[in-house]
Amino acid sequence: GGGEETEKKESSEDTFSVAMITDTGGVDDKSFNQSTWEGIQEFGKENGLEKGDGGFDYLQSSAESEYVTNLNNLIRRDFDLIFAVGFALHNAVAEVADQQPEAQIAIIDEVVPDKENVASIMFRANEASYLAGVAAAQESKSGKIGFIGGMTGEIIGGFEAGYVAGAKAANPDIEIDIEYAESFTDAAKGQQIAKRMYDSGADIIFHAAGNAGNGLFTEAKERKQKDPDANVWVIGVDRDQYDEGKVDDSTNVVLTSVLKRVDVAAKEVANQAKEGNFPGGELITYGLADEGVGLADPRGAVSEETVAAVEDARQKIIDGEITVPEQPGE
Amino acid sequence: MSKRAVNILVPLISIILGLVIGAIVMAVSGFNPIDGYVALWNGIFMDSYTMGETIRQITPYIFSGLAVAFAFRTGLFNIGVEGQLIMGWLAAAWVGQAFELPKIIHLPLALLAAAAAGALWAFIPGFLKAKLQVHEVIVTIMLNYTAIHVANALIGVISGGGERTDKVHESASLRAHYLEAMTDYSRLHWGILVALLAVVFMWFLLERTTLGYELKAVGFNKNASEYAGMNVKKNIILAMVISGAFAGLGGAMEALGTFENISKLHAATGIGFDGIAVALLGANQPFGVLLGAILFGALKNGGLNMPSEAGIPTEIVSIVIALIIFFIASGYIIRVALERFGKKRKEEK
Amino acid sequence: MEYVIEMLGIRKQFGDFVANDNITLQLKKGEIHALLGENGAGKSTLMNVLFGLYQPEAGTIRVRGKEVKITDPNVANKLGIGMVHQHFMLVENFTVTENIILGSEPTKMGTINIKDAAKKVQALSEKYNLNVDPYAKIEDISVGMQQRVEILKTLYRGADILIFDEPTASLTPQEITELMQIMKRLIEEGKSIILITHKLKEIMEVSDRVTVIRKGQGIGTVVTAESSPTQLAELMVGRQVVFKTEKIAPNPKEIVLQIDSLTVADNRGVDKVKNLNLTVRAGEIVGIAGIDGNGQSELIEAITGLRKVKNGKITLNGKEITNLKPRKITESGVGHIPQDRHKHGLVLDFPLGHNIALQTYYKQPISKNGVINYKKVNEIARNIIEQYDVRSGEGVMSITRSLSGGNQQKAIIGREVERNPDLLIAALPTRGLDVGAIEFIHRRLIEQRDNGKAVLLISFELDEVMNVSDEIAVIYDGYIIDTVKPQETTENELGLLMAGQSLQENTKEGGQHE
Amino acid sequence: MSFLEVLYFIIPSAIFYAAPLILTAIGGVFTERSGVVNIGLEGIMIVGAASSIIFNLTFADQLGNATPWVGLLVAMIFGILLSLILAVAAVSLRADQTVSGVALNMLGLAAAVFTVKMIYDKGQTDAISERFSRFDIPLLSDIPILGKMFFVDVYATSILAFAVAFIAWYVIYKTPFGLRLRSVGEHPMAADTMGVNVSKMRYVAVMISGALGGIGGAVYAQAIAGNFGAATISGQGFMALAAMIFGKWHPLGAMGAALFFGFAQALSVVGGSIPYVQDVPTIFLLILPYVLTILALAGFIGKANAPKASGVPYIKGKR
Ligand SMILES: Nc1ncnc2c1ncn2[C@@H]1O[C@H](COP(=O)(O)OP(=O)(O)OP(=O)(O)O)[C@@H](O)[C@H]1O
Ligand SMILES: Nc1ncnc2c1ncn2[C@@H]1O[C@H](COP(=O)(O)OP(=O)(O)OP(=O)(O)O)[C@@H](O)[C@H]1O
Ligand SMILES: [Mg+2]
Ligand SMILES: [Mg+2]
Repeated sequence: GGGEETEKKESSEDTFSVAMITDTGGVDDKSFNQSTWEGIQEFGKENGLEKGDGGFDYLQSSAESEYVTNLNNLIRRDFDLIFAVGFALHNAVAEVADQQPEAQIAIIDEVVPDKENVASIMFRANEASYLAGVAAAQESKSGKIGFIGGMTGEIIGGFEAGYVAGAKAANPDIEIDIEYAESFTDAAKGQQIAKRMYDSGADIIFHAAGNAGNGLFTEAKERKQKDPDANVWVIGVDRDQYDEGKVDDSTNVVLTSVLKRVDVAAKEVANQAKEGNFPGGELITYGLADEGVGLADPRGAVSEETVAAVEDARQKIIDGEITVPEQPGE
Repeated sequence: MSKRAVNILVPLISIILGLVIGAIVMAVSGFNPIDGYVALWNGIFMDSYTMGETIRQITPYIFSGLAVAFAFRTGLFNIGVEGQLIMGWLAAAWVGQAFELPKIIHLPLALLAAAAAGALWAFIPGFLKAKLQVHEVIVTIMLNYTAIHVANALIGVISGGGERTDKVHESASLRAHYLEAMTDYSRLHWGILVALLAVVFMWFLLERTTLGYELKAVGFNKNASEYAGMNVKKNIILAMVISGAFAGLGGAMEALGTFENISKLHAATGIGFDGIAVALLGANQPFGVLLGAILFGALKNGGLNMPSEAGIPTEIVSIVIALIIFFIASGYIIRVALERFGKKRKEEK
Repeated sequence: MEYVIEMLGIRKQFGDFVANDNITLQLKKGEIHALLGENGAGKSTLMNVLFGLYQPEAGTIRVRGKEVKITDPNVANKLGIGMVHQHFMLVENFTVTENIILGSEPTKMGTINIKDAAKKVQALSEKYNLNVDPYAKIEDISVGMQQRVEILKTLYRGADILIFDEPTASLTPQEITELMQIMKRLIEEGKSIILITHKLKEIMEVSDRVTVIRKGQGIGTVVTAESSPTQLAELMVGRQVVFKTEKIAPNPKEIVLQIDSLTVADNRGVDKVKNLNLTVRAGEIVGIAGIDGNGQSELIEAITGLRKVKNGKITLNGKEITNLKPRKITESGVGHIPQDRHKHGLVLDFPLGHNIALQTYYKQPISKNGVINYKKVNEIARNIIEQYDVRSGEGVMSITRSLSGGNQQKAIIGREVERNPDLLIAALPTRGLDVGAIEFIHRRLIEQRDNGKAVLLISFELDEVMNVSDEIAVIYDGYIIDTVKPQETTENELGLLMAGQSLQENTKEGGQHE
Repeated sequence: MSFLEVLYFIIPSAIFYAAPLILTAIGGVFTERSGVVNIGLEGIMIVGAASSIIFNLTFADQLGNATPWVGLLVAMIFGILLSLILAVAAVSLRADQTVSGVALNMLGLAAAVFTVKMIYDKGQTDAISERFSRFDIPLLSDIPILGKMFFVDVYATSILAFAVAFIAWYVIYKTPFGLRLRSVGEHPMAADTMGVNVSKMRYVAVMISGALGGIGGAVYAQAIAGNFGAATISGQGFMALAAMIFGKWHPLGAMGAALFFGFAQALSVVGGSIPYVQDVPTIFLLILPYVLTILALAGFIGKANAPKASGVPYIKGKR
């Protein structure tokens, strides 16, 4: 309630400060770094905090070697809770956690087990990807859909596994074209892969490839621009990528996006910690059930049946009737 | 003015000029340069921790700098230090985690593996240059990209599909609790000593050995070297291989010191390319490289503190470094100025 | 008789070093004016000042009576001054025409009109019969033709005052005679010429007057007709100079170098040495006379192991050395003064000391198990610098590039001779050097021979071959066409042999004539 | 995929991949032909990319679909400005050219990202709305087979790249400027004695590379990436450098080399869907482009000679 808030403002000594360090993607990566930051800003607003020491802040890392430095840096500026974003920070967190027992660290997208002062936050992106798969399979006219991964590994593997499972469930003989750019930055390669997939008849492509994914958007928009009734669609990742898909005011190539509500999670964990029950040592996973992941509003891009089918699948997953594989080939 | 005095003054003046222009840029962009440089200073010297981190940052630069410098001294442009360093990093990380051996064997073995891997990666361009006159610059550029992909693939294999290899065993680590305690948990590690040894080694090799004499001669004038009965091809390959070994050891610093493992690379590490700058800052002299690395590493590490302490983007530091390099490279004009100045002083007396 | 060029009190400094100190040179219209001086005396510098490459610190220049400031070569070109530089100023991978038109290209609609240009070049070349092929690439043509291209460059720009800086240094006798005729023709055309050369013979032959400079100082100007080689040499060096190096009769001993039916191909696979036979004995100097390009280079490279021998046999002191590695051959007692000192003889960016160790750096006492003792290196080097009077700025430490060719050459000779090899191969050892240096080097060669060593001298200069060698082997088209004794032959007889006319009788007749 | 389908894919995507490299590499050809080594191409591309994107985002509304083209001009100007730093250092101040190039790369990246942060206070811009888009060339695109390979889905910028390549060839080999340029790179002193202004030629050459490099970066940014961030240009400059050497310092050669890279890249992308090829481990497909290049060099390209004076500052009277 509001009263509580005002009360907080007055007593500044017990304000609870939060900060984050990004991985090399940077705070505006249109992905989990950015979402985390949004969650922290939310939290800051609600608790009337200022950006900077004693309030909320972030540090960007431009190289792997900077993670530890940045973590320590924030700890020295004694923030009460620090978010470390991305699996890349695993070792840095593990190391610093041992050296700084008082620090409270929450790591996103990675598990750092058995450390009382580290909370691990994971997202079952595979569940949301499953829904994306269902939607894609349902919507595909050509019976062929595609997946563009960034770099092979467990995280992206989750997206792939869920997507494939969902698609197969919705349409057993759907054809799925899978290729990794082995880069999160090479837009040109992303575009070449997309071109190849569309050329070979795929009409819906889901990417989990960061900026390499830009190439996919470019390719799709090109095709749409050339021929307004071309049947090419993109499924965005992490956040609602609707804006990236804009061809002109009336047309957009984004079917939907797989959401990872890191912002929600970050805010929640921050609040818990503020209340004094920081989930240290625990592994918290967010899935469809707690709306930590989900699909973005298709904005009418998909049919009623599809919406229904997706909703149905969502319920089944929440009820545990469907268990979504976590890695390809499971 | 004495030659020595000039040789010391030129870099000093360059650094000052670089910082001044950096200050102007900050001021123009609405920042307070004082705050900026205080933050930079603190980022380098504030306390034992930052100093430890600074030294840690310097260590791999010494190696990449030596690698580039050594190649230059022997008439080759090794733009592939990046890739050689990555291969060295991978090799050291693997040896460090795959075996269990007493430290006296394990650590040297891991270092050796890194050097060998880097050397091997550099052998390819060396061989192609010597036997087929293929331009080493393209080959090394291509091998940089290849190294990243190969390393990532092998990391996958080693870690069973994971993102990173396991930490190296204590027996292969360059870390030491003593150092970390002394520097309040910085990642300072013994690698710096290895690096200093490498500096001396390169100096000795080039300035005191028959091999060094041959390598330099071939670098300057292949024809005359051949007339003097040297084996030009062998020397070209050897030069590249030694350069690559330095680079590989640079990787070992990361594998056995800073990170104690290797994670999949999303991009080049940059250490190799920065090595070019470091080498040229140091005029391709081993001890010059040392100084270059200190300057480079200190500024880079100190720069990390600028956003958090002064809210100034770290890029400003890169800008300053770039400017310093320009000024040092253009030292000729500064020299002329100094000599004029010196003359005037003489005449006045 | 008016002056077309007057350089009055010219002073040029490089840093603290005074290269030209108050030098005066006056060129009359239609004369060939020789400029004489030792290596490093300041001739090129003076001419570079006249051509606008260097700016003088003091002095005035008048062209056709009008005072001028020659700020850069463009100005010189406009004033009708053209220069043929000591080190050729030609772009190797350009064609003759491209080199000539560079900087003032005729164009048709923005495109270079190469055809017209080539025609014009052709015409000029015929007019002064320089016979150059306008479309030939520089890297494919002989030094002589390159020389003539340099001349064409100046003529193409309509220069009527021509500067020749050591044009003959690297020409064969034939080419030199041609050049002399060309100069005479140019004079008839009403042009005026400044000629720098170290060869007094040439000065006597073509020049009208001579200006002598010594160590940057103007010594004076004399009318050629009223002076003599000896006088000129004295003026220039400042002491007596002996031209014909006197020497005791040789006493050849056992065979050192034995070459049997040697065949060697060049890079293109064409045979350049064709079953050639040659023997050089201890205590004698064998001179190989011949026109450039008759297999001399290939022969040397074969002996020194730098080029594969196709067939035939080379033995040194009875041991076969055919196709051994260069180092093996050097170690078995061969010393080599290479033809191209900059390319093959020296690492120009090394300190002088390093260069003197170029053949011995890996051996005791300089090297012990892979470690070089530079103290020792410099000690040895100082010694040689001393003995062979190699002049340089900072002794063993001075960068070799900054030495004059003359001094560079002395360093090489010191290096090779001091190794005291059984066979010393000297290829064009005096190219581009002044009489003083030449005299010095010839002495050293003869000393070697008197110490019972074998010397193989390759030279394009007849008089050098004539007065240094004990026996002259004339090479033509890859084989030794004839072997003669210097005192039993004449220059024009050698000339004929070098042109490929093997006339045994002639040799005898020649002998009787004397 | 059928063989034809493979070609239909490979050829166009090789071309679109190559276009930025061609432009930049030819810029490199000009500098090195004049005797200046320019490894600062990467930095120049970065600045070109950044400036064009910032301009594009700012003026898209006013300029509509002319924006990307004007963006090219803007990138060109900034490219030239950056290259001037190299020119001053390497030509006037006799700085080591390689060092200056390295510094240029650092400066380019830092300045670009710094500016972006200043303007948008984040390290990465939003997506631009006015991109270069593809079109089919009328008539030609109807030619059976060939039409689909070469004249469908063409980027105007690719045509620009080819045009530049041929113009560069003409300029370098047919005009007085070209002759002087090459002479300055081979034997500056000779050029000097013939009244060619060495410094001026080198300045112009470096600025040309600035212009073309800037355009190259802008093409990549506005046709492919669609936004700018620190990682938008990562290595293309060095690929361009490689293309220049691969192409033996010849404009058309550089063009060929860049196309070769594009072809190899496309091959590795398509490989996964060609029978048999798809069975080889992906790592081999990933390194294919680079390995192919090395093999090509070792195999049939062999020795290439850089311009003789390349990398050497020209000082009057020095030998
Ligand atoms: N570019 C230069 N920088 C410094 N000193 C120079 C330079 N050029 C010439 N000198 C000095 O000027 C003196 C004269 O040099 P110059 O080339 O004129 O000699 P030269 O008479 O042409 O000799 P040679 O007969 O060998 O051609 C040299 O001894 C040298 O010390
Ligand atoms: N760039 C330079 N720096 C320093 N000294 C120089 C330079 N150029 C020439 N010199 C000086 O000029 C003097 C003579 O030069 P010059 O070229 O005339 O000698 P040279 O005997 O003619 O050489 P070459 O035989 O190769 O023509 C040398 O003693 C050298 O010290
Ligand atoms: Mg001279
Ligand atoms: Mg000379």
